[in-house]
Amino acid sequence: MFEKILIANRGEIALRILRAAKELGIATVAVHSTADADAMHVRLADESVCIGPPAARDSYLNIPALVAACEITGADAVHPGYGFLSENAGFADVLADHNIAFIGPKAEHIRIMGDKIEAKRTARRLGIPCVPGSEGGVTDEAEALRVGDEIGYPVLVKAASGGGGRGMKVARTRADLADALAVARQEAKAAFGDDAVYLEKYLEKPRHIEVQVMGDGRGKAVHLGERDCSLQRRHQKVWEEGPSPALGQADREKIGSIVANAMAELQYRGAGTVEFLWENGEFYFIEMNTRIQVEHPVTEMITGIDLVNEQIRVAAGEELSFSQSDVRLRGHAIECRINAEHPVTFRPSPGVISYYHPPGGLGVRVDSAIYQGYRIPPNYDSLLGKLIVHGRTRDECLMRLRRALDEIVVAGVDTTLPLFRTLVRNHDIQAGAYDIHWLEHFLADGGMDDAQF
Amino acid sequence: MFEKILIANRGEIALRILRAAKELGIATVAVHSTADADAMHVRLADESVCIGPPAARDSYLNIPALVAACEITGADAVHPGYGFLSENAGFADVLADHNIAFIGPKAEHIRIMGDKIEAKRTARRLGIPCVPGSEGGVTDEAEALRVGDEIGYPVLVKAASGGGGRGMKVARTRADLADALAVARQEAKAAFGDDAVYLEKYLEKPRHIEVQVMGDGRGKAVHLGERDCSLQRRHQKVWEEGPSPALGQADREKIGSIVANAMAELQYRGAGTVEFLWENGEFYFIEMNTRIQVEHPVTEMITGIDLVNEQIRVAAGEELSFSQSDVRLRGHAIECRINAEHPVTFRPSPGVISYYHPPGGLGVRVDSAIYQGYRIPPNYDSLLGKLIVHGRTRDECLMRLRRALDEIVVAGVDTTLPLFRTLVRNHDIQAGAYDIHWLEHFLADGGMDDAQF
Amino acid sequence: MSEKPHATAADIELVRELARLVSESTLTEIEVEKDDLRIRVARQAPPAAAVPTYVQATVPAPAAAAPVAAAPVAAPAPAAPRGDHPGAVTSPMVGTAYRRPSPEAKPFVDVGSKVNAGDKLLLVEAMKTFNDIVAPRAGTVTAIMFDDGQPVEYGEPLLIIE
Amino acid sequence: MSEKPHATAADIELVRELARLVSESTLTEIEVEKDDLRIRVARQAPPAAAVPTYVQATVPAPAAAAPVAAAPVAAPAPAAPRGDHPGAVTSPMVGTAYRRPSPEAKPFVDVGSKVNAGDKLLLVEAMKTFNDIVAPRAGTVTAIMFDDGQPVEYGEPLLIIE
Repeated sequence: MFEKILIANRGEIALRILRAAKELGIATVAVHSTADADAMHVRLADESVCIGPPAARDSYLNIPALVAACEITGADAVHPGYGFLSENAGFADVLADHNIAFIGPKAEHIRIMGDKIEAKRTARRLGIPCVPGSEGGVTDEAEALRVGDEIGYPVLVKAASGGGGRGMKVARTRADLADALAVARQEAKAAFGDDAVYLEKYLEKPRHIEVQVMGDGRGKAVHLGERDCSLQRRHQKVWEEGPSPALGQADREKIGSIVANAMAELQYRGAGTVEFLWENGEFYFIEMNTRIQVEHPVTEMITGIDLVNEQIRVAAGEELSFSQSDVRLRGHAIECRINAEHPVTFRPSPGVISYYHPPGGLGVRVDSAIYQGYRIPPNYDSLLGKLIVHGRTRDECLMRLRRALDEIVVAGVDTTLPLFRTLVRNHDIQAGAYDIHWLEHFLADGGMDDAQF
Repeated sequence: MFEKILIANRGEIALRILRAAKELGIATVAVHSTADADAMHVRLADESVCIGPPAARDSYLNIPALVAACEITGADAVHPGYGFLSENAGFADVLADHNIAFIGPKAEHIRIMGDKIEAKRTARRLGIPCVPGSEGGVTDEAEALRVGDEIGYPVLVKAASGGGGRGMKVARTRADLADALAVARQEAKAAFGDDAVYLEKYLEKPRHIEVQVMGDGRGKAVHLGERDCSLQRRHQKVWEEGPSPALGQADREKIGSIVANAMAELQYRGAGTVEFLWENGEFYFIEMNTRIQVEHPVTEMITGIDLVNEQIRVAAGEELSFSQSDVRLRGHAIECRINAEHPVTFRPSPGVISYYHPPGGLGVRVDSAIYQGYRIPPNYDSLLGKLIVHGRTRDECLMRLRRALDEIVVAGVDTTLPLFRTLVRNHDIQAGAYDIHWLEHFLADGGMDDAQF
Repeated sequence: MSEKPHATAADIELVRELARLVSESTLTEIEVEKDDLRIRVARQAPPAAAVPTYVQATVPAPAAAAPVAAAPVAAPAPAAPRGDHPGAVTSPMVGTAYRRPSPEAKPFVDVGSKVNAGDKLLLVEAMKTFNDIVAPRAGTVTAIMFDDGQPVEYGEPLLIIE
Repeated sequence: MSEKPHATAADIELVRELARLVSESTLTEIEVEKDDLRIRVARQAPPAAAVPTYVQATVPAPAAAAPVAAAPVAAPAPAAPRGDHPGAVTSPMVGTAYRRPSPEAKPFVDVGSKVNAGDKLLLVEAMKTFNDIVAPRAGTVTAIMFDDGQPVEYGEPLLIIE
């Protein structure tokens, strides 16, 4: 096992990693920018090193500074957390050159999954379901109709060289396809000088469902059920839960097995998440994140397994502490991402936490690095912490979340707590009836409940 | 289900009850003395009523005031918590007269278990193992020897009319018995004017192990495993854990079944705890507590079942939400009772909480009614809150407890936190090798680790 | 060094008391001078506002409500003046307060009534028992702060006799 | 009483007591004057005070450690003055600082050395690369705050040029 882990991150995930290391009896090094000198994990770590000025590129993204910090402290492993250098294969390579373990997947797997086309190719090869569509560019109407018939309507026509929504058209029926094709090709030609287009199945109201996986790097891989992260604002997850209210046990086991088998074949190491869009019972691969995710506690709460602990184990060459048959999903968990943002305008609200009182009691977990008197630096993201609640059933979980949201106090800055107090009382949410567009529509329609401010 | 529950208690258990009621969607009434006007549960309750001055006999023990508070608020049920009126059968009767539900057992069962002799008689009748001894008073040496041979040595000889340790002698072997009998009778005669003595099996290094039970009041009863509360100081529990490090699965199931069957036969309603001394694989009944206990979260953490929620359900005439086969013990939990006391002298330390930061993360639960700025009134007990930690194994639980104890901050008053930081690092504790005398010896030997202050 | 005046235990106790006063109240400064002893106790910021912030956040109210405004709300729900008027008569028990012996009868007292010590002022009913509340001293009833049949808490001011 | 009397144990106890009061309460200042004895205990920080308390409680240290001492410790572990001296030269990176180009060579500078802007002062090695740290301005080296071969953090003051 490692002697000393350097935590190459900040905020709640840095504290999360510190907790896992302490529980394994491993010494910790916190690195921090000058803006984070007062961070909680810096105070709790065995050692701390200031690695640079506030700008992330000069501190948390500064590979030479991180390696130097390992050298002067004698750290033999680095946990990158999420964001920053967590999916930087070059960083993993540099650490390997210095004989420092990277607590994450093999660099080759980071590379594959970091490349959209390569990731999709690999997923398809490993039997992971992808969005059906044309193999390559299409310009011929007859071929387009053939493909359209094959994948079923609606069909999305998008520029092969495209991006940013230009040259994208939806054909809702076979009759629409000829028109859509013509317009898309025209737009594509005008915008990119190339009129080749792809055809792809168009999902109207998909959910975002992702499967958590852990691999030992030697061909053993286990899935830990799914999380439903459909409640998003501007592609940022806001509320995550598991199991998904939309999935049955058979679906869960089927997609879980597919993902676990794929990762076993890949000899994937550590924690990973395979993200899907889901509609009408079908899964469509989006991407794979080769790191621990913000919402990993949802899975921890329903499995009882400490994912960061397992990441450290397998990075040190040990076995996973559990096998597939040990994984039993128990009850339901919901996570709310509490941001220092205005709950309606979402304007970031840095400042000093003038009062902080987290909720307690059965089934309530808080992962947060804030404390009363903490000054939120304006240099980084606005995540203050995560409230994760567990119940034996989704209803019990929702009622517990409601009472926990009524207890928590974060004063001195704006937070998104009123949003969650509104959501937990909403009928669609209570029914689990939402897709990836639901929250945007809800907010656009002025759904916020004034009584929850 | 009830419409509105009046919480006839204070402190952390009042907040605990409030949480359970809120999660069931039931309105809450907090009652409080003038000293508790700023209590957290008062602030969180739907309604609050001041019922009297600080002295408990004029407020929390004031039955007319509590009934009047029910009348003016329209509460249809009362939860008594622990202590105060929780085991007062007369209170249950008065509430019944006013058509207010008492969230607790039937008054007759409170009465039986409140009477030491009646409790033991009932336990024996129901097949619960008791300390073996003479049926009645013994004065004759031959009879004493017969009884001694039957129950095995060592044997405790104690005055039938006695108390306070006078007229008590231990005979370690058969040869000692005649002498012990003579001395005990002499002392008993001198002290109480009656030389009749009882003989009882003497336990040298017992553990305190208690079985949690829940009954529906109609003949169904379920046990939820045991808690080991051997770490005590002056008969006050300090650290409780479950499962007991001393018990095997077969022992657990055997004593659990005995208790569950006994409570089923009694048609016991609600939560109860049957307390035993345990030595060399044998259980000896001490008493039964007919209420929720301070250490109930230990059981909640390893079963996932909300005991206060179940209390409310069955008091309202509903079924328990689970049956014996649903109860699976998962992992290990430890509770530390954090008192506002000096960790060496145990002198109570009322005052203002000048800073409070509870620990978070996976497997960590805090049940506490304090908050930063809270003034601890000097009128009541010194329990500030409970830190409860869960892990998949006892070792994982201990490591997690250690890191949680390193995170928690309670400033402004003395607390017993340094004691727990010492205990979690102690080899006997880590090995689970302790009995009911261990902590007293440890403290008397100056076991406190100065580094943990 | 003739007589070096040491701070005595009593002095320290006095400072402690003053400090407590300042931090519990909304005062910012206390100064005491007596003979050769002079004690000044002060603070700069308004009270940490922890407590009011809490109230503010749990009683759903605009989260952005100025803490300054919240500050005076030190007491919880029953914000009525707790018998701090020197002539206030407070309820000795929880129950329902009645101004008249029976629905059709006249009130025991009205604002302006002159009362003697021991005169009946109202009834508080608890557990079907009617308890007489009598005047603790002679005077004039200058205010009645409860409605007939209103639930009252322990310590709640009922009327004022001046 | 010409000679200034030294503080006695009792006086120190009083100061300690006052300090405790200030840091435990929300006070910012206590002043006590008695004959020739005058004690003023104050703090500037807004009542946050959380920070020092936190440090105190988590870095296992005697819980009763005088908060007076703890109060100024706002910064965590690396408590060294962070280049707040106007003439301080701070480390532009994490690494190991060396005073000489090679183990047997002479130091680049010593206390008292006169330097011109651009003169080499020391090396900081990170990832097997030796980075020259040069004088930002001309002056005299008045202090060297690192030992040869010592690990240094970003922003850590290395020497002072005045």
